[in-house]
Amino acid sequence: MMVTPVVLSFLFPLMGTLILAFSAGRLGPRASSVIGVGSVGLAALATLWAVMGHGGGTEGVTLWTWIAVGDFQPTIGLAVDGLALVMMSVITGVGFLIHLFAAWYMTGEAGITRFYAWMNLFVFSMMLLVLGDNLLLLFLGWEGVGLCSYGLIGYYYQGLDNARAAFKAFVVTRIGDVFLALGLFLIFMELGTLDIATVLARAPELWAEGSATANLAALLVLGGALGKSAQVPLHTWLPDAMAGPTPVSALIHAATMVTAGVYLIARLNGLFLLAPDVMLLVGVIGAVSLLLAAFAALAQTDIKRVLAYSTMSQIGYMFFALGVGAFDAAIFHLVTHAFFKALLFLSAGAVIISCHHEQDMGKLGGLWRKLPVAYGGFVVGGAALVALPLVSAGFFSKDEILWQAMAAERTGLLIAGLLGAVLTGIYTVRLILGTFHGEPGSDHARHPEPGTSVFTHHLPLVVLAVLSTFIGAWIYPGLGGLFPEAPGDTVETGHTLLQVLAMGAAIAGLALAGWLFLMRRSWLDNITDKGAGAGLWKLWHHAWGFDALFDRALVRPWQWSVRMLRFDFINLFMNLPALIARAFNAGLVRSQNGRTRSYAVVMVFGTTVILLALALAPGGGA
Amino acid sequence: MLTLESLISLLPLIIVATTAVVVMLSVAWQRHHAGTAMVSAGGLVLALLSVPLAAGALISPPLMTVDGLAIMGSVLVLLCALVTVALSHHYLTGYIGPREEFYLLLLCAVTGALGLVASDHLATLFISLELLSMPLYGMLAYSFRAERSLEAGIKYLVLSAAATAFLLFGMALIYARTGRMDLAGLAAGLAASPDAWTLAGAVLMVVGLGFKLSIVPFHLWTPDVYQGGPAPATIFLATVSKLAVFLVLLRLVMVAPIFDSEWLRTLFTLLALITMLGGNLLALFQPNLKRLLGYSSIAHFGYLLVAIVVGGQLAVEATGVYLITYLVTTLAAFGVVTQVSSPFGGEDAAGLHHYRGLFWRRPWLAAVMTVSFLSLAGIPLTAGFIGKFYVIALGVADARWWLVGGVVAGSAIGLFYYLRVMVTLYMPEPGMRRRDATEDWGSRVGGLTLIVVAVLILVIGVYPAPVIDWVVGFSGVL
Amino acid sequence: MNGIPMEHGLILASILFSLGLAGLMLRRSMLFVLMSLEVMLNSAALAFVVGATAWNQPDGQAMFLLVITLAAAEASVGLALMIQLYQRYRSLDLDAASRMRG
Amino acid sequence: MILVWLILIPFLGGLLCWQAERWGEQAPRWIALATMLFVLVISVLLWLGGNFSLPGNGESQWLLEWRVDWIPRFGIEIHLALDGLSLILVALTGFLGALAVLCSWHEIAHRVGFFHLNLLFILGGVVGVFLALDLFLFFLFWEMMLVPMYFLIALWGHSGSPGQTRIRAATRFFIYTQASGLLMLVAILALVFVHYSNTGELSFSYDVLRGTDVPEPLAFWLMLGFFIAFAVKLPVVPFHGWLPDAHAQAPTAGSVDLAGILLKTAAYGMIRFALPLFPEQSAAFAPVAMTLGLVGIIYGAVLACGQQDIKRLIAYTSISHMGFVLIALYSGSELAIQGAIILMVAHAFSSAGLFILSGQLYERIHTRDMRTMGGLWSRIPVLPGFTLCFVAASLGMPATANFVGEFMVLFGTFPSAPVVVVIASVGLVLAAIYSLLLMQRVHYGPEYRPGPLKGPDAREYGMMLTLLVLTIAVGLYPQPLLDTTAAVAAPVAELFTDGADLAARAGEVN
Repeated sequence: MMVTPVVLSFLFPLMGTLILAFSAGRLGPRASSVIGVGSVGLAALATLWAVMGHGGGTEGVTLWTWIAVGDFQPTIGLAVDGLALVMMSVITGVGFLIHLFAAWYMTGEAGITRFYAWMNLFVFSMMLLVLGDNLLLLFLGWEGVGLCSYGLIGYYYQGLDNARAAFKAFVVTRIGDVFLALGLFLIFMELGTLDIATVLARAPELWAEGSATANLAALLVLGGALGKSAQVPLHTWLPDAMAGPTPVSALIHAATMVTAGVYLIARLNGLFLLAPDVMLLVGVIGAVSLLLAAFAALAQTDIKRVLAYSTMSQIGYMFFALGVGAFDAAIFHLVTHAFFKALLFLSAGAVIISCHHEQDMGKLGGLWRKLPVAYGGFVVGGAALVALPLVSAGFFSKDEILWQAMAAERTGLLIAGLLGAVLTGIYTVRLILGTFHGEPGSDHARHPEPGTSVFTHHLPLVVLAVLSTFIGAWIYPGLGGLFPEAPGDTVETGHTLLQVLAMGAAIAGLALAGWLFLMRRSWLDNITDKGAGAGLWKLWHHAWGFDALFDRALVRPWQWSVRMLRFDFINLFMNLPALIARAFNAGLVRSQNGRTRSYAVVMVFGTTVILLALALAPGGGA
Repeated sequence: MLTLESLISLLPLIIVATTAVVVMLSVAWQRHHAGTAMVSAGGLVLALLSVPLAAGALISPPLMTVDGLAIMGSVLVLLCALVTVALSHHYLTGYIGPREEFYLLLLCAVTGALGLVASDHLATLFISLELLSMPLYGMLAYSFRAERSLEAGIKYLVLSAAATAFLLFGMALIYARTGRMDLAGLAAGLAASPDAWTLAGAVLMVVGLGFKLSIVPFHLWTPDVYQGGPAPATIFLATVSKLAVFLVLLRLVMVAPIFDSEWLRTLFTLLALITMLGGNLLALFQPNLKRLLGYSSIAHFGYLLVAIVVGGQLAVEATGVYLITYLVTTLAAFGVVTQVSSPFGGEDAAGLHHYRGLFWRRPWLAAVMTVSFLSLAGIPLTAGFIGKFYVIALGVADARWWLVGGVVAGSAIGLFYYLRVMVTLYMPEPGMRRRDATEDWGSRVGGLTLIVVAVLILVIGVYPAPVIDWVVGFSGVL
Repeated sequence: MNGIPMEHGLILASILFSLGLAGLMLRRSMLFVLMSLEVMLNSAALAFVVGATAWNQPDGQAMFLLVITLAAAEASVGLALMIQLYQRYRSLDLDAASRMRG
Repeated sequence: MILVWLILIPFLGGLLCWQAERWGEQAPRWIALATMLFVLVISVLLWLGGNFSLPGNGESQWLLEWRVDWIPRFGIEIHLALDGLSLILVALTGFLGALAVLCSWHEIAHRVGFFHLNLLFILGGVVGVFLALDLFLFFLFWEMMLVPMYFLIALWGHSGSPGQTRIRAATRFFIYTQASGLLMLVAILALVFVHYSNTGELSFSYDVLRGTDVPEPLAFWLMLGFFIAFAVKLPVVPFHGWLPDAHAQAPTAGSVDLAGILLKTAAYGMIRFALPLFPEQSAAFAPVAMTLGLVGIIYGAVLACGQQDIKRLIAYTSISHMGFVLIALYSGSELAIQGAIILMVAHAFSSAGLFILSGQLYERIHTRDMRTMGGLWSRIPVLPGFTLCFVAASLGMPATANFVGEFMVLFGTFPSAPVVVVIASVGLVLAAIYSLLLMQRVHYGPEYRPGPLKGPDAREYGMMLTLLVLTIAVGLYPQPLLDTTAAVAAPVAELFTDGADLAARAGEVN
C-alpha cells in the first residue's frame, strides 16, 4: 500500500540528519558524505516505489493529532496525490544528484558533516511541506526550509557578509511567512479548519467569488508564496543567497525551495479561483519579475548571480502560468526548470572548483576545451533555458505556458513572456561565451583542474543533461486530473501561430546575442562605458535598485531606532520616584543640623502652623 | 478612696517601686553589679506575675483606670524592661564607674510608664509622664565622659522639658475651659461646645505627646538621641517610652470626644502622612546604624498614627498587635547593636561598616539582625508583616486611601535602606578593623534573650493567631 | 468671681509662655535655656491657678504644686548636665554640644 | 498532605544544604539536586495519577486540596490546592530547580551552602505561590520568594561594570515587585472588606471571594491593583526596567530561575486571580492590556537588538515573549489561553537553555559582552549547535514548543482582535531578527580571538539535551499538557464571553 514508501521517503533524510548532527565530529568526511548522499538516495528509491504503487487520487495517512483544542485540530497527516508525488520525485531525484555532485564539490572543505546534516534536514522539511495534508504542517515544512536555507547560505560563516546574506534571506522569507501565517489565521477563523481538502471544499460554499475575505485570504497566501519564491517585492534575498556553496544554490535556489511558492498556489488553486483579480495579480507579478530579472541578468559579472536572476525570471514564468490559470503548465515548467537549472548550477560549480573558486566572468574564458563536461552541461542547460525548439525540455514547458496565456486572452502578459524569452536568449549566450570562449582572464582560468571522478562529477551532470533534453519533457506524467481545466485545453485556434512566435523569439534572441557578442563586442563595450548606457548597465547590475530602496526605506530606519532605543527611555520614567526620594532626602537631612536650638525653632514653627490652621479653619474646627 | 481592693489593682506598680527602693538600699549597702541586675530582674518578673492579680481587681484606684488597655500596656512595658535589663548587664560590665544606678533609673522609669499607661486623670498623666522622662535623661547621659552621650542627654532634657511645658499648658487651657481634670469629666464637659481655647489646648497636648512619639515636625531630636545614648538606654527609649505615650494618646482619643472632631482627624492624617514619608526619606542614605534605626522608628510610628486617625474597636486591636510586632522587632534590632558594642568600650559600634560581613563571622547574630530588618521592612513570615497587614487592613476598612497610599509608598522607600543594611551583613569582609560581639555572646543572658526575641519575631510572623486573640481579649474590655 | 475675667489670666499665661519659648530659642548659654524652661513651666502653673480660681476648685492649686516639684527636679538634673557640659567644653554654649548631625 | 510536603521539602532541603557545607563543598550541591528531583518526581507521579477531566458540577475542580485554619480572626486559612495548571508549573519548578543546581556546579565556588539555601528557598516560595489558594497565603508566598532571589543576585551575581550595580540591580528588582505586591495586598483587603460588608463573613478564601460583586468605581481600582502587581512581574513594558539589570547581574542559576519560573508566577497569578476575581472589569480592561502586550512585544524586540550584553539580550527577548502571553490572557478565547500556558512552559525551556548556554560561555571566555565574541562555532565543539537549536526555539521555529504556544495564541486571539494579531505577527519577524542577531554576533563571523575551547562535559551536555528533547517533544506532541490544563482554561475563557451574568455563572462553577 502507499503508506510505507511515503513515510519512508521522508524518514530517511530525517535519520540522516540525526545521525550526522549527533555524531559530533566522530564521522570523517567520507563517512558523512556517504550517509548524506545515501539517505537522499534511499528517499529517492522510496519515492520511486511510491510513484509505482500510486493508483491515482489522494491517499492520506495521519500519524498523530498534533494539537486538539476545541475545533482547532491540526494533525501530523500526509496526503499523497499526483502533485505531491511529482514534487517528491523532483526533490528526491534532483536532490540525490545534487547531493552526489556535492560530495565532489565539497572535498577538502571543513565541516562536511554539518553540510550534509543541513542538506538532509532541508530535504526532510521540503518533503513535509509537500506531503502535509493540513496548512499548519505545511507551515512547519515551510519554516523548516527557511531555517535550512539560513544554515546552508551561511555555511562559510567566517565571512561576515556570508552570515549577513543568510540573515537577510531568513528575514525576508520570514516576512513572507508572516503573511502566510495571517492567511492561515483568516482561513481558520472563516472556515474553522486547516485541513487542505476541507478548506478547498468549504471555501466555495462560504465565500462568494470575488468577495472581500476570499480576496484577502488569497492575497495573504500570495504574500507568503512571494517571499519564499523570491518574486518581485520580496526577491532581494535570492542574489545574495549565492554566498552559499553551489550545490546549495542548485538544490535550494533552483530546484526546490524557490518552487515552494508555486506549489502552495497550485495546491490552494481553489482559493485563488475564488479571487479572480488576485489571480490576475499573480500573473502580473510573474510577468514583472520575469522581465526585471531578465534585464538584471544581462548586467551581471558573477556567473552564479546570472543564474540566480535567471531562476527568478523562470519562476516568474511559473507565476505567469498560475496567474492565467494554467496550473498544470506551471508544474510542468517547474519540473523541467528543476532539471536544467540544476544542471546549469552544477556545471557552474564544476567550473568554479576547477578555477579555484573563481566566479567572475571577466576572469574566466577559453575553458571550453579544458572543461568539456562542464561546457557540455552549460550548452545543454542553456539550450533548455532558452527553450531551443523541439530538442530541449524547456521549449515544451515554456511554449505550453505561452500558449495558455494566449488562450486566456492575456495579450499583455503574452508579450512580456515573449520579450522575456528573447532576453533569456541574450543573457544565456552572453554567459556561455563569457565563461568558456575568448581569452582566459586569469591564470586560474589558464590552467584549470577539471573534475575527474566519474561517479560524483560526471554522472550527475550527464543524467541532468539527458533530462534537460526532450526526454525530460516526456517523463512528466501530466496532472490534468488534479487541477481545474486550464484555458488552453478547450480552445485550439492559434496554437500553431503561438508555437511559431515562441520559436521565432528564442531563435531571434540567440541570433541577436551571437551577433552582438561575437561581431560587435567593441561597440557593446563603449556603449556600456559612457552616459546613458553606463547608467542603464549599472541600474540593471543592481537589479533596478530594489536593494538600495529597501535598505533606505526599512533597514536604515530600523537600525537608527535600535541605536536610539538602546538606552531604555520608558525605563527612565520608572526611575523618577527614586530621583524624587533622593531630592527629598537631601533636603530633609539638612534640617538635622545637630543644634538643639534649631530643633526647638522647628518645633515651635510646627506648633504655630497647626494653631494658625486651627484659627483659620472654618467653624472653629468643630 | 484608696481601698485594699484598688491597691491590689496597682500591685505591679507597687512591686516595681519597692524593687527600686530595694536596689537603692542594696547599692548603699554593698555595690554588686550582677546582684543588682538579678534583683531588678526579679522585681520585674514578680510584677509580671502579679499582673493577672491586678487584672482581677474590679475597682481601680482614683485618678487611674486599670482596664484592658492598661493591663496590656503594663505587660508590654514590663517585658521590654526585662529584656533591656538582660541586655544592659553584659553591656555595662565594661563600664568603669558606678553601674548599679542604671538599673535604679530604669526601675523608676518603668514605674512611671506603668502609671502612665493606667492614668485616667490629667494629673496622673502629667506625673507619670515626668516620672518616665526624668530617669531617661539620666540613662541617656549615663556615660557622660563620652561626648555623644552627654550631648544626647542635654538635647533630650531641653527638648523634653519644652514638650512637657506644651503639654502642661494644653492641660491648663482645657482645665480652665472645662473645670474638670479627669478624662471622663473632660469628655462630658467638652461635649457641649468645643471652642477655640479647648481646641488650642488639645492641640498643645498633642504637640507635647507628639514630641515624645517623635511625630515629624517634632522628631528632630530622635536621631541624635538614638545615636548618642548608650545602647540599653536607647532600647528603653525606643520601646517603653514610646509604647506608654502612644497608649495614653490612644486613650485620650478614645475617651475624650474633643479628640475625634473632624478637624483634628484631618490634622492627625496629615501628621501621619508626613511622619511616614519623612521618617523613611530621612533614612535613605544613612551610614550610621543607630540613627537609621531612629528614623525607622519615626516611620513606624507614622504607620501607627493610622490607628489614631481611624479610631474604634479595630483600631485598638490594630494598635495592640502593631505595638507588639514593633517592640519585638526593635528589641531584636537594638539588641544586636548592643551585643556588637558590648562590653562597653566608650563608643557604640554604630557605623554600618562595623557590620560588614558579620554573617561570615557570627552567623546566628547576623541571622537575628536579618530577621529583625526583614520584620522592619514588613516582609512576610516576620512579625513586621503582620503589623503592616493590620495597619493596611485598618486603612482599607475605613477607606482612608491617602493613608493606605502613604503606607505603601513609605514601605517601598523603606525597603531601600533596610535592604542596604541587610546586604552589608553578607558582603565579603574587607580587611579593615571591625568591632565584633564577644565570642560567647550566645551563651550569656543577653544573648539568649536576643535569640528568644528573634524566634518570637518568626513565630508571630508564621502563627500570629494567639497574639491576636490575646490582644482582642484586652481591646474588647475598653 | 471678682474683677479679673479668666481670659485675661490665660492671656497673661500665654504671653509668659511665649516669652519662655523665645528665651529657649534665642539664648545660647545653657543656663538661660534652663531659666526659660522654668518660665514656661511656671506660666503653665499660672494658667492652672487661674483656672482653679475661675472654677474655685482646689485641683488647680494641687496641680500648681506638682508643677513646681517637677520644675525643681528638672532644674537639678539640668544643672548637673550643665556642669558636665562645662567640664567637657569649657563653655556653657549649648551649640558646643552639637557634633551629631546628618 | 502531599501539598504541604511539596512546599516544605525545598525549605528543609535549603536548611540542610546550609548546614551541610561543613562536610565539604560537594555535599550541598548533591542535597539540593536531590531535593529538587524529589519535588519533580512527586509532581510527575501526581500528574500520572490524577485525572484532569472537566469537573462535573458538584465535585470540586481541585485535584488535591488541604485546608486548615490559620488566623481565625480574619478567616485566613492555610488553603492549598492543586489543579492541572498548578501541577504543570510545580513540575516545571522542580525541573528548572534541578537545572539551576546543575548549571551552577562549577560556577559557584564560595559559600556554596548558603547559595543553595537561597536557591531552594526561592523554589519553595514559588511552589507555595502555585499551590496557595487563600489570598493572604498567596500574597505571603508572593512576597517571600523575593528575599532569597535578592540575596542570590546581590551576593553571587557577577557584575560587568563597577561592583555597586549588582546590589542596585537586586534592590531595584526587590522594590519594584514588593511595592506592586503591596498594591495587590490593598486590593485583596478591599475585596475582603467589601465581601464582609456584603455578607458579614470575613474570609480570604478564593472560592468565597470569587462571587463578591464589588461596586463599580472601586472594582476597577481593585482589578488594577492586581493587574499592576502581576504586570510588574510579567514584566509588562512600563514596569520592565528591573528585568534586564536583574538578569545581567544574576548568576546563571538565578537567571534560569528568574526567567524560567518567576515570570510564570505572574502569568499564573493573572489566570488564577486577576481574571476570575474581576471578570467584567478585566473584560473592559482587555484592550488596554492587549495594547500593553503589543508594546511589550515590539519594544522588547527593538531593545533586544540593541544590546551588547548577551544576558540582557535574552532578558529583553523574555519581555517580548511575555507580551504574547499577556495578549492571550486578555483575548478571552480558550485556545489562546491554552496557547499561553504552552508558551509559558516553552519560554521556560528556551530561556533557561539560552541562559545556561550564556553561563557556559561565561565560564569559558569570562565575558558576556558580544562585541568580544565571534566565530565561536569553530572554537567550541558542541555548544554552538545547541545554541542554534535554542535560538530556533526562541524565534518560534515550528516543531518547537514556542511555535505551538505562539501560534495557538495568535489563532485564538484572531477572531476577537485581528488588528492585535497582525501587529503581534510583526513581532514574529522581529523575533527572527533578534534571535539570529544573537547567533550571528556570538557564533558566526570572524574569530575575535583564536584558540580552541573545551567542549561541554557530560553534565552540561545532559542538561542541554534534556531541555532540547523536552522542547521538541512539547513542540510535536503537546497534547498531554493541553489535556491537563483544559479544565483551567475553559472557565477562564467563559469569563470573558459575556460580562452580564458572569458572577452568577462563576458562582456555580466551583
